[in-house]
Amino acid sequence: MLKSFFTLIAASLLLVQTAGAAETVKLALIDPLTGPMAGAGQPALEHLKFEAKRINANGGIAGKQLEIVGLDNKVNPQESLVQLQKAIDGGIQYVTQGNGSSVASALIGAVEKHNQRNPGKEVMYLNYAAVDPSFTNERCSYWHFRFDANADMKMNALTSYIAENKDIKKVYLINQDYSFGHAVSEAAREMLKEKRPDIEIVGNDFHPLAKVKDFTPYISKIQSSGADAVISGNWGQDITLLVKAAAEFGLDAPFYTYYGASSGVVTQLGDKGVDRIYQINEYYGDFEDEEMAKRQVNMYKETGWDFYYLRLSTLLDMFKKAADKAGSTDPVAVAKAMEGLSLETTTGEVVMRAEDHQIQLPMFISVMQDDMEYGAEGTDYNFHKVARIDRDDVTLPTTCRMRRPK
Amino acid sequence: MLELVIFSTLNGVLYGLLLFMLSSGLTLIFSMMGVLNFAHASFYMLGAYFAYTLGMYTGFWPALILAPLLVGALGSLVERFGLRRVHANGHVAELLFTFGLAYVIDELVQMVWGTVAVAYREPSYMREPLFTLFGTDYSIFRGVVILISILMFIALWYLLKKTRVGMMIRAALTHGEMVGHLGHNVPRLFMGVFGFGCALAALAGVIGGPLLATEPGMAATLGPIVFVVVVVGGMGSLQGAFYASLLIGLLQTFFVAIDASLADVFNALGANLDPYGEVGRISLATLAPMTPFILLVLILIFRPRGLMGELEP
Amino acid sequence: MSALSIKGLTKSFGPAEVICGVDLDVAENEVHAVIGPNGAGKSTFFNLLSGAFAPTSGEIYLHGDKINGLSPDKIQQRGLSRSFQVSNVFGNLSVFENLRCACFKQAHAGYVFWRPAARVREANRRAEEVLEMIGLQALRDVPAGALPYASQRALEIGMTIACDAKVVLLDEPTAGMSNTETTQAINLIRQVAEGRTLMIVEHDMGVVFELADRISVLVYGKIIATGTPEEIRNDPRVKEAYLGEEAA
Amino acid sequence: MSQDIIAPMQRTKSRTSLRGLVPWVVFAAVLLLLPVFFQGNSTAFTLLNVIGINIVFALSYNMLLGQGGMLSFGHAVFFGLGSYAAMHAMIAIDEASYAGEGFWAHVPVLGMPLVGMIAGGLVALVLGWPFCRRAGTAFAMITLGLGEMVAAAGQMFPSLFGGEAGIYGNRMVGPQWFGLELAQSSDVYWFIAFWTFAGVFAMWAFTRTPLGRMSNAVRDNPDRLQFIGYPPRNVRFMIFIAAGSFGGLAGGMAAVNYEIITPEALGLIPSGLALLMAAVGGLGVFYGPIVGAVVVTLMNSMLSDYTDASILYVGLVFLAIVMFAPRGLGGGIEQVRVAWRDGDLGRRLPGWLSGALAVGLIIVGLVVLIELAFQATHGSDEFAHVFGVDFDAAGPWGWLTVVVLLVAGGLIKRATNKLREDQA
Repeated sequence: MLKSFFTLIAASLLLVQTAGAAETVKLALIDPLTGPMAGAGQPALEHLKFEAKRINANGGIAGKQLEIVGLDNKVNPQESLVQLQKAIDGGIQYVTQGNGSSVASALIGAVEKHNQRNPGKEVMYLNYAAVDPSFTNERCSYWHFRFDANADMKMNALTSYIAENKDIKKVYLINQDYSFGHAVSEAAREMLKEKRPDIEIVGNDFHPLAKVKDFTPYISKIQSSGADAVISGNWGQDITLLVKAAAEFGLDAPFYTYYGASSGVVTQLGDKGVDRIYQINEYYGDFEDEEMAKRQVNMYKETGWDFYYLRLSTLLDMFKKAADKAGSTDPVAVAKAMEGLSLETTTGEVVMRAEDHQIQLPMFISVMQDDMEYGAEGTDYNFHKVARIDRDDVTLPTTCRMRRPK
Repeated sequence: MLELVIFSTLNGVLYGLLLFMLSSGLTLIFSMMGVLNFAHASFYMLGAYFAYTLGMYTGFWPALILAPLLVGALGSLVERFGLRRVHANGHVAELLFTFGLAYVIDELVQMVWGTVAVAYREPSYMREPLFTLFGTDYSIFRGVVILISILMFIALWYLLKKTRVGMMIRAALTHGEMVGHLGHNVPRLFMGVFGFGCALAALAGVIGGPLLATEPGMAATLGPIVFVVVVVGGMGSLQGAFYASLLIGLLQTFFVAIDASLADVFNALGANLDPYGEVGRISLATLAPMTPFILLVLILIFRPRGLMGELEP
Repeated sequence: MSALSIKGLTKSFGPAEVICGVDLDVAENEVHAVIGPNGAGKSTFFNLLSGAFAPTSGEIYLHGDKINGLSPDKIQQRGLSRSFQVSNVFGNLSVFENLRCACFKQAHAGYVFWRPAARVREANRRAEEVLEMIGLQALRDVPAGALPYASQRALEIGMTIACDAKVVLLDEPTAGMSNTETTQAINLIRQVAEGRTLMIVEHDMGVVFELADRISVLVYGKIIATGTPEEIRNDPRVKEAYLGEEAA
Repeated sequence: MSQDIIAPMQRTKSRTSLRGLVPWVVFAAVLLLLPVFFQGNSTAFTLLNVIGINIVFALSYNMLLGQGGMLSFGHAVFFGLGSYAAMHAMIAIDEASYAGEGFWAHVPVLGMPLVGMIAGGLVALVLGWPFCRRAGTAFAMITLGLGEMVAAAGQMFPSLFGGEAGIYGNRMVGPQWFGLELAQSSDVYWFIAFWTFAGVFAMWAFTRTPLGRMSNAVRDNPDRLQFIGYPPRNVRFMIFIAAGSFGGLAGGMAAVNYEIITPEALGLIPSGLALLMAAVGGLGVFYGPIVGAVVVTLMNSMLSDYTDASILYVGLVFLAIVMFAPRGLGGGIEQVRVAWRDGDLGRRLPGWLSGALAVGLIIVGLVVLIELAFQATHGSDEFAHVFGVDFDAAGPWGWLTVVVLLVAGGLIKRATNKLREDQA
């Protein structure tokens, strides 16, 4: 028993260690790559790999070739820590992750402690989609940088848009019953009250995470409440099934969502989503920038996956810019250069705020439409831009008191 | 208020019928073979995916027949070459086998059809409203689903009550060991029943796929609820499974529909619960998806033989 | 005071009355056999005495204490122990472990998790004693499920008497045994009977007449006769109901 | 229910002799020597720590299933709640030592597994009674329900469970014992090694106690148990509490190792993992779950680096073991050990080796097949990379290799079966 155990360990370690010999800088994606949640991690991996080729063609990260390493965490925080340790041992100093606040919370804590306990071997955590506001407020960490707008910023943008829309008088909130869902609901109530006190919140439902198969009872409830609009932070199957049920029961109120364009939604909803599902995001499905259009089409051709999130590209571009500026790929230098860094993207200028390491960026409201020039997931549907919310209208103050290393 | 009651009832019944379609197969398998088939919901998923792929060539209606037949055949093979081998090692081994099978089927589905959902949708003419009540549409497809469920229920009833095989199955349900002694080919009966149960699950998948969603996680979320139905209904009782399905369907729907928190409920009963406390503010809607499990635990504690069962599991 | 005293015992399963009003007194240190044709209710009778079923009506007294309605473990604790017609042992445990487990109650050690079973002296000593008594020393470490039939029967009896119960019920202890095995079993039962009250259900009349002090004949849930072997042999009712068939 | 898969191998005489100490000395020596092998390799230590936790977790699960015959789908409840208790205690230590006073200021983090153990035991004590009435399917279902309910509650009460993000603490607080500052995973290793040893020893010792024996008895024949004076429900309840305690112990170890605990740890997935580890390792041998924990943990954490089909492999391994080797890996090892002890090894080895060769060939064939299929369906233009050899799904050679391997494996298997029949 012990012998086989030794050989197994030895074999697995050898393979990990032989990986990093050349002049490369490695970025590890710690996300679900197998199992039921793989649909959220795989496209991110493909996107990063695709964009890494472009970065490398343009001189790489401070002269070094960028290599993307996918590490599977099965959206489990404990497993993520094991994978983080594997990454660190493989000489990886940059990790990125997006799925699950539980994982993000574990990683922030682990990276913070690792850097404290291992000076000289710092690790930097680039968060591309975990949106719990606390990560850049009370729990902010010097080694954590968030490239996605946090949940409150998204709500700030969304409510600004709703505030302009005088037809909306009754709003229904439906969210998943866990910390994120509650945060969305609370932010919506507070911000609407402030921006449009006349809007009535006619419902505020929470349903368990990823357990509901049949949303029709919720739809009946929304229907009878007479809501003009629905706000939901749901993701995964919970958003698909919700909107699908709404379409089937002829509920015409628009659904303002955070994750209406996540993978699989368009495919499953088809025409049921058209003009019904809106999303607040940093990007949209129209082609306005020719260079971007080419990249997006190429990526689908090459990998079979859609261009996943613009912010993944932004993340890599800012990583390159910071490292080039610092002239080094040492996380200490890169982190310093990253603070306050700005970048011109296809949607406008974005800035990594030094105070809390929260990116500041313009956001867009878009709605699902048929016959788009570029359809998502091989369909003809995509999200058409409805409104742009400027950076200044998205931003929110922070309570972060950053502890910076000396 | 009235519209909420009407639609909640319709929804609850529809969901209940779908659950029954799934659980009737499991009840048959469970009570005859003693196997609590963990992979049952996986066959349901296979039904949906098969129908999706077949439907691209044949259309919805032929797929409705073909997919269950295919899955049923697959189920028979699983019984013949997998379960039967494990049978000698007892019920725990059988349960472990189906547990592992569920794992493998889920992964294979992801391998073949991808990790994201597929666009399995009902034919477009069925998306039209069957009727509109209080401004809410009720689609033709939902009507069709109810019709299919009822037809299946009648067919199943006929099969069990009026045919020789059905009599054998019913005998085996209540007096398992006797049937073997009467000279029937029990292994073949088991194979047939397992295949048939899987086919019923697949039928549920064919209509449940477009109704809910066809994605790799569809088995994992529905699986445990199907067990609940079988245990709550009572072992060996199709009737019990029927009532349990409807009960769970309606319970879940009405829990969502009622706008009350735990504090409201308890305080109405004379207790004194802080409506803003962590327990008191939990709404019934939040608890809705947990109702099957609460029901399960309560039933097992207070009435272990289930609603209609004759034996304890 | 009699060791076991049964008054008006009845048991019904739905409409079927299986035991219909049994009255019986078994004296201290008596060997009492219960005989009767198949389906007479002998096993049900034992199940009622040992607490496997609760009686529909009637009373059972063990050394003067009422025990009807108690659970099997409570009845066992009060000193009534039984064996089973079909071997009913712990199949994966060794012969010795089977016996030792049966001794834990007496040593009040069954729930003990703070010292090894090997240190529960009383139980080990008693288990060794019984092991010797049933003559299975050579098979000490064999899993009980793998034992030959006769040895399993012996173990069954061993487990029944391991706790040193004052009243022992044996359900067909020699069923299915060969002649030599039966002789061994009779010897064992004799040994068991010393200082104990024994009730025994048996089909083998040779065994019954050899062992029993008194015999009760159970037919269709009623005791039609009780007496010494001699009395029973000559009882016309018994002849008619039971032995009569054989004579005819 | 038939108990074949949990049937123990024929037992040797249970004498308290020096020979009985040998496995423990070896075990301790291995624990002491492992750090020498892996010096400076923190991934190895991280994995070893996870393995240690899983060993205790899997063994505690086997107290229920293997020893007590109770199939549970909710064992993670005890692991998770134990972990939560330990984490809250760790936070209390942090706060108390910051203030410099209070009871918790004097408690070392090293003792957290005990907190977990007490919590796990208490939870089992409070919840267990109604569950233990029956074993078998009823018990399996009721624990499934319990698992789902507790996992849902974990998301509903953020003040206790910290919501999705969970609660987190710092292990480098409070009084330091034995100079262990617990900064690196190699430090934590000593902590894990100690508690793994202690936990394994305690659980082994439990099997030797009267209650441990009674738990086997209730597994084998609950009906008979009442006629030797013990209601099966009481015995099951005691086992349930013991298993819950050790599950909590593993949870406490996890709290210190990960420094974070989230409600997911209470759910069906970790419960299934415990079942997986125990069954893969073998339910009938005491050390089976240890083997299972090692194998499954490594597969879980390492396999996904090499293939996208890692979960499929875990599932297939599990299925294969249930179908073809119901006694698990531990059972296989035990078989070899018994043959060696009886001097039978020389005679039986050829059959075993050729059997192993056949199984090996079939496995390699299946692996290539799966990798090719993956490549074919996922349409990436990279080569399927198996054991350092490249295969191309578009060409015939890869598929041909599969056929050759499978046929060769099948033939050798048949020859082996014949060989074994001849021997028997």
